[in-house]
Amino acid sequence: ETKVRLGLDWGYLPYHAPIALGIEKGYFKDEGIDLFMEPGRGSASTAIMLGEDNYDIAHINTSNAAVAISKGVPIKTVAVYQTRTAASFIGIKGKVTLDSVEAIKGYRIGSTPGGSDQLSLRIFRAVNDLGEMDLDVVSLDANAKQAGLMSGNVEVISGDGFAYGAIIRGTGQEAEVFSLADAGVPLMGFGYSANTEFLESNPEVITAFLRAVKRSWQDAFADPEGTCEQGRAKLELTHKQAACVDYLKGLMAISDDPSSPSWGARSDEEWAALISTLAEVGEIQSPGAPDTYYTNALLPN
Amino acid sequence: MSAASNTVTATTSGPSSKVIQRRRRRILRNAALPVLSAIVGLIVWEVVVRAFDIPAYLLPAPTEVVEVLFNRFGYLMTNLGYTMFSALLGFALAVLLGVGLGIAIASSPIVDRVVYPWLVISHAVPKVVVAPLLLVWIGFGVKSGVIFVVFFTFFTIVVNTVMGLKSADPDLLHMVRSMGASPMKVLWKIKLPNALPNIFTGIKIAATLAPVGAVIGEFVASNRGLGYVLIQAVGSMSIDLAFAAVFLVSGFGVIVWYLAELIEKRILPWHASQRGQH
Amino acid sequence: MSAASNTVTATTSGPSSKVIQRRRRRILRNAALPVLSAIVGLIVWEVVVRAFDIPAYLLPAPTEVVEVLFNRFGYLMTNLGYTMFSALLGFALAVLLGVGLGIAIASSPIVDRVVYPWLVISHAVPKVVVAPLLLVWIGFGVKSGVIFVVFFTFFTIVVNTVMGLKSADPDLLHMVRSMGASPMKVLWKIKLPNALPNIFTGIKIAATLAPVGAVIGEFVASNRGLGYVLIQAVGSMSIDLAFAAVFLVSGFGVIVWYLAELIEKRILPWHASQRGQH
Amino acid sequence: MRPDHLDETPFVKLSGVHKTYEAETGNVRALDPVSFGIDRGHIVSVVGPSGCGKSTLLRILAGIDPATGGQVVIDGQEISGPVPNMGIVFQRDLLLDWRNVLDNVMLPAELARANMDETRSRAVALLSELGVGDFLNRLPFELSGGMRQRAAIARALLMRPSLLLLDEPFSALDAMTRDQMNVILQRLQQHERVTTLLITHSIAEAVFLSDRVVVMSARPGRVLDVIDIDLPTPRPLSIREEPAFAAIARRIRLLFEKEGVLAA
Amino acid sequence: MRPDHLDETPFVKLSGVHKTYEAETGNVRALDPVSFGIDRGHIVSVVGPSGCGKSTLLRILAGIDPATGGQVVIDGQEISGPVPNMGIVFQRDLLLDWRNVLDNVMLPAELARANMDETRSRAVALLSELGVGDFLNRLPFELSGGMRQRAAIARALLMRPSLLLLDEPFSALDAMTRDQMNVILQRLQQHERVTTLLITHSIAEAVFLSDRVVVMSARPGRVLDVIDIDLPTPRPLSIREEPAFAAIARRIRLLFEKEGVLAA
Ligand SMILES: Nc1ncnc2c1ncn2[C@@H]1O[C@H](COP(=O)(O)OP(=O)(O)OP(=O)(O)O)[C@@H](O)[C@H]1O
Ligand SMILES: Nc1ncnc2c1ncn2[C@@H]1O[C@H](COP(=O)(O)OP(=O)(O)OP(=O)(O)O)[C@@H](O)[C@H]1O
Ligand SMILES: Cc1ncc(C[n+]2csc(CCO)c2C)c(N)n1
Ligand SMILES: [Mg+2]
Ligand SMILES: [Mg+2]
Repeated sequence: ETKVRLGLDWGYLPYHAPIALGIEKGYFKDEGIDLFMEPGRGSASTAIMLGEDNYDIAHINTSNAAVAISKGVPIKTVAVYQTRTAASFIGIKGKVTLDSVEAIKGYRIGSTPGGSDQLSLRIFRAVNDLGEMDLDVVSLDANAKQAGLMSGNVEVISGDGFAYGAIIRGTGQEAEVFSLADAGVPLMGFGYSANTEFLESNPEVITAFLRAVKRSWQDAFADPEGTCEQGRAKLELTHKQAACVDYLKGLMAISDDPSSPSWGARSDEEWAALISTLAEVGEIQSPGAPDTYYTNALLPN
Repeated sequence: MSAASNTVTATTSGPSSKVIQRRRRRILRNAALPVLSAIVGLIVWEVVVRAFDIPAYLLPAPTEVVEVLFNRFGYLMTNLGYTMFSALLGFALAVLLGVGLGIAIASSPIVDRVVYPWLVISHAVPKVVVAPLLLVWIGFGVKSGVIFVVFFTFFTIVVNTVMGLKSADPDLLHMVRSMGASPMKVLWKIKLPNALPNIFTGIKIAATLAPVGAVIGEFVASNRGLGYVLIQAVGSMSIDLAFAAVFLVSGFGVIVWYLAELIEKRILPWHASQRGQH
Repeated sequence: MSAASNTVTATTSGPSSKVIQRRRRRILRNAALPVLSAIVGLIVWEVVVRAFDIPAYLLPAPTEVVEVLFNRFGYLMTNLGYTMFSALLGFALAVLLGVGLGIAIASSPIVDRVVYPWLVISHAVPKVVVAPLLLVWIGFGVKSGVIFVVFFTFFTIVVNTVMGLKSADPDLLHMVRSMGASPMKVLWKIKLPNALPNIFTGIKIAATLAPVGAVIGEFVASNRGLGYVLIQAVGSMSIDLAFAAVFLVSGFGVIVWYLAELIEKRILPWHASQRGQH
Repeated sequence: MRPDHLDETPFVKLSGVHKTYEAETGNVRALDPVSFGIDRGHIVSVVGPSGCGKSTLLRILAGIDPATGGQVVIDGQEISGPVPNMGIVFQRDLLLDWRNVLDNVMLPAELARANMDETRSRAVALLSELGVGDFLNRLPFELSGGMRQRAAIARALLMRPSLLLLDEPFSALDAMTRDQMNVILQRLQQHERVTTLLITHSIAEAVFLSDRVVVMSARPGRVLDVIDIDLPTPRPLSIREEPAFAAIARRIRLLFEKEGVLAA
Repeated sequence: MRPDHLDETPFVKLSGVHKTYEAETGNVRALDPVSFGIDRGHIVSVVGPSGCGKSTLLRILAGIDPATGGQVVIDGQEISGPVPNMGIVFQRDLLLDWRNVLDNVMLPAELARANMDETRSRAVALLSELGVGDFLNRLPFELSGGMRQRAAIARALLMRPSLLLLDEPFSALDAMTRDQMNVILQRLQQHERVTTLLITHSIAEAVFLSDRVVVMSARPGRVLDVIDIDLPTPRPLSIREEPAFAAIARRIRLLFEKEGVLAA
């Protein structure tokens, strides 16, 4: 049995529940993997820690992974399970209407400088030919965004639509969500990256790991309620059951079908678009070869 | 010998019951007022929340917080345990380090000028902000909590210790030196006791900051403890849980403060600050 | 009158040039050693980074940091300006508030017991962590930065002030009271001057914390200032820029510290800590 | 002898004043009931062995420490706290470390909002008379013990108090300077008629300066005798060699010897 | 007169010792060149007007303040810093606020790693002899001024120092207690033969206790005369009334009068 250290992007959230479920059901054991999970504080620092051999594999935002790779962090993305980015503008229904780029210009937006939020916003501006001054952005710490929105200090926040939508609905209000993917932002969502050294010496372990992940997600798709119940207990999630289910279902709607053979694969074109866009907005200085960023070769099928 | 002892007659005796009674009443009054003040504050808070119908996700009422405190008692206590552990361990290290460095700085002008700037820098760096870097350097877990507590609290102790050690009466130092006291003895018998009131000031501030440091440490780099609970709770807008955690942390801090005050009173009965009516 | 003045002959005179020269040499030595210590530290850092080939995203070399400092000088200076503004304004308010509350607490046992617990609580709350919640109430912008600085720094000043005020020699207080001094005068003429060494200890710690508080305030919610630069730089892994910002913040803190020390030396020549060989 | 002897009631009156210090390590009976009076404009000295409660008595009179029992009436008013318009020299000089000598002496003026310019020249004059005129702008730590004490005396005299309490004010002075101080104090008393309580350990000084001497026993202090000194005033220093003076001094010394304080 | 007069070189020798305090507000010439010696086992007293540099002299002898010039040799060694095995009573009592009386007196023993039990009984005996035996476990703030001073004296005597420096050690004591202290000090000196420098402002005390009296002028201090006291030892207190004693005292007083210190 191989010990695998999995680094997470953040403290336990509902989207980590399927992994917990898989561990519970022995899917990783079946693959000969003894999985050890550790929460993190943002994809960027988890990426560096992965490169520094604190972990073998990490669950992180693919955009953050790409930026890290371009800076020379020795990691590579091995699977991306979201079909498109969940990055969105989110507001409270009744207070705001988010139906067009024009509409968004009129609101005060809370966004976290640095990290995936900043990436999304920059690319959104670039894609829609907006200048620095066209959006009224207030910078807020990741932990302050929800509070800012709820208290009305900002009208809109940027972030993952499924996550913040679930929170708003959890307070008994309706959410207004504008997806950046719909506005032509070619970012990707969450996936798995691996330490290069680990990847080179243990490619089969990565495949086995992804196979177990895939199986776990199949169960999650079949029974989000059960996954949440089990995850809330095991991971001590602070989400209410309903909010957790809402969250998971929102994520599933923009994720690959875990029973599909092409689960986790993004095309070369999608990657090329991501890398060139990141380079355009200055997040990546010297892009280098695409195959330094990702490989689809280790995906199970 | 017989001559002078005549001037001393047996006119001293043990403490009278009046003294003891007065002391007991004073303790009661000292404890009652702060508690009363806290209770009044909580009632005002409850009333305001109810009167203005403030939603729980903005500001939960104290009763709601207490409810969560009960409902998730085990969870909160476990995490409080982690936080207390980091706080106490870190605080102990900070006292050792702080007093040690304070002594070194006060004893040697060279150490003062070479080391002090670095301490000031370490104090002047916004630690929370560079946390992602610290996370990458130190890694995740208990040790980061402890390190955070140490960094958070030791400087106050250093500065107060240095001040206290340097405040010793020069004549007193001269006197004991001419009694043949080694620098170590001068430190131990004169400078340190003389610095105790200042050191205690530093320790009291540090003691109250220790749980804060632990929580912030957990907030930036741990998957357990009240800091982790807080980041999770705030992230899912479970504000009542967040308040329960804050309540526990600050309650812990307040208890530590009053404990330190109590110890201070015991150890420094000779100092002006503990005597006299001001 | 003629009698006694005979015992006093004209044997006092102005400071000799030797004194002045010695003083100048001391200042030079006092300044040279810390600077030297800092330079040596930077060289060691540079050498370590180069020798172990540490990647820039983990730890940039000082030269790289200096490069960024030059390249983005205008940007960094503008943001330093914002941070300095919040820090200085917040610090000034904290000194007023801290000394004021310290006076109130030391003067009245009632205030002591009713208000002190709340101050301890305000100190024992992990501010960075509850900042998001605080923001809901105070909103953001310049004022949130200033408020942050105040909350971050005032408690140290309060505690040190209280300690200093309570340390006044009881007999001295009795004496001036029997000179007919009002409580205000006692405070102003005796207690406060007597507390100055302690107050300065608090102020020195607070002064160094003020830029840290400002940065953290900006970190939580602001579109400008070094805190904003930092969060952006750390988030996009521009660690060299982050270090440049940290360098400026802590440099600012260190300068404020030494400034406070200088003022202390000027104001407290009579205190043991500023005289004597220790 | 003096016109104000016509005043029926004394300016200061102590009746059955006693004091016990209470502490956790035990109580100390410092003063057994003590009664005596000081007439307006007179100097009364208190002599007694070390630790007999002289300073305690002074602190009670100044309204600093409460008596455990008894009554203190000053100018017809029973006291219950610090009494203003007093000049006090404590046993410790209690100069403020952070003020120079002149500013230390000016402290009472600042506290009482006096005319500052006028008072300042009195302060300078007093300090010069007491021999510290060269050190006006020095900090206390630069003074000798005796100079500190003289600065404290100047401070007590500054505001021409209606009651002067002196606790061994000349203890740090050499015999010569002390004699000068005695002469100065006597002259001042002739001019300004300040009611004064003087604690001293010199029997000669007590007899030389006082209208009345209170002799106390060893701890707990008790009044052994109150002796009126009927020598004519002003008195020259040389009066100390006269037989009448020596007789009074001997009488006091005998009191102590009888009490067993002196036995060597 | 005493056998150790055979020692050719004195135990303590000051040659041309002078001192100027330098400060930003100006320099103070505290001591003009002073030279004298103290023979082993002798008591030498220094008398002089307040502020003349007596304490300064003592601090130089103790190696606390450096002299501006001149040489101090103790037991054949030129000093250049604090000299151990000295007992010092400073003008201020300098008790440690945080230690009770007994522990304050025991301080030198702790610093010198002496046999603690034995020393403790000596400490208790000394304190009882000096009349503070009832206050062993009290903190200094609970003592009277004279009691504090006596505790400081006990501390200086504890370790049977080879050199004793006393800066006005009896200034806070009444005449009676002071006489007792003089007797105690003389007896001690007879038994333990401690070389002693005593600063005092009582001419009588100086003559009574000393083998030699150094008379100093007003600031800046200068030696006016060094007077050997050839009265037989041990001396009873009553010797002070004898003509030979009075003659010496008068000689000293005349020296001061000639210098213009006394004029009233
Ligand atoms: N630390 C100091 N700085 C400056 N001047 C000083 C200092 N200490 C003493 N002096 C000055 O030196 C002179 C002599 O002081 P010293 O204390 O030796 O006098 P003294 O003879 O002991 O007087 P006294 O009998 O009053 O104690 C005084 O004029 C005093 O002002
Ligand atoms: N704060 C206190 N607490 C307890 N006991 C005290 C306190 N102050 C004084 N005493 C005790 O009261 C007694 C009288 O003290 P006081 O200072 O009045 O004596 P004194 O006559 O002034 O003596 P001296 O001549 O030595 O100054 C002493 O035994 C002393 O120990
Ligand atoms: C920079 C950064 N911040 C937060 C998250 C984690 N995250 C993703 S969605 C969401 C909202 C709550 O579920 C949170 C906190 C991240 N991955 N990277
Ligand atoms: Mg007294
Ligand atoms: Mg002196």
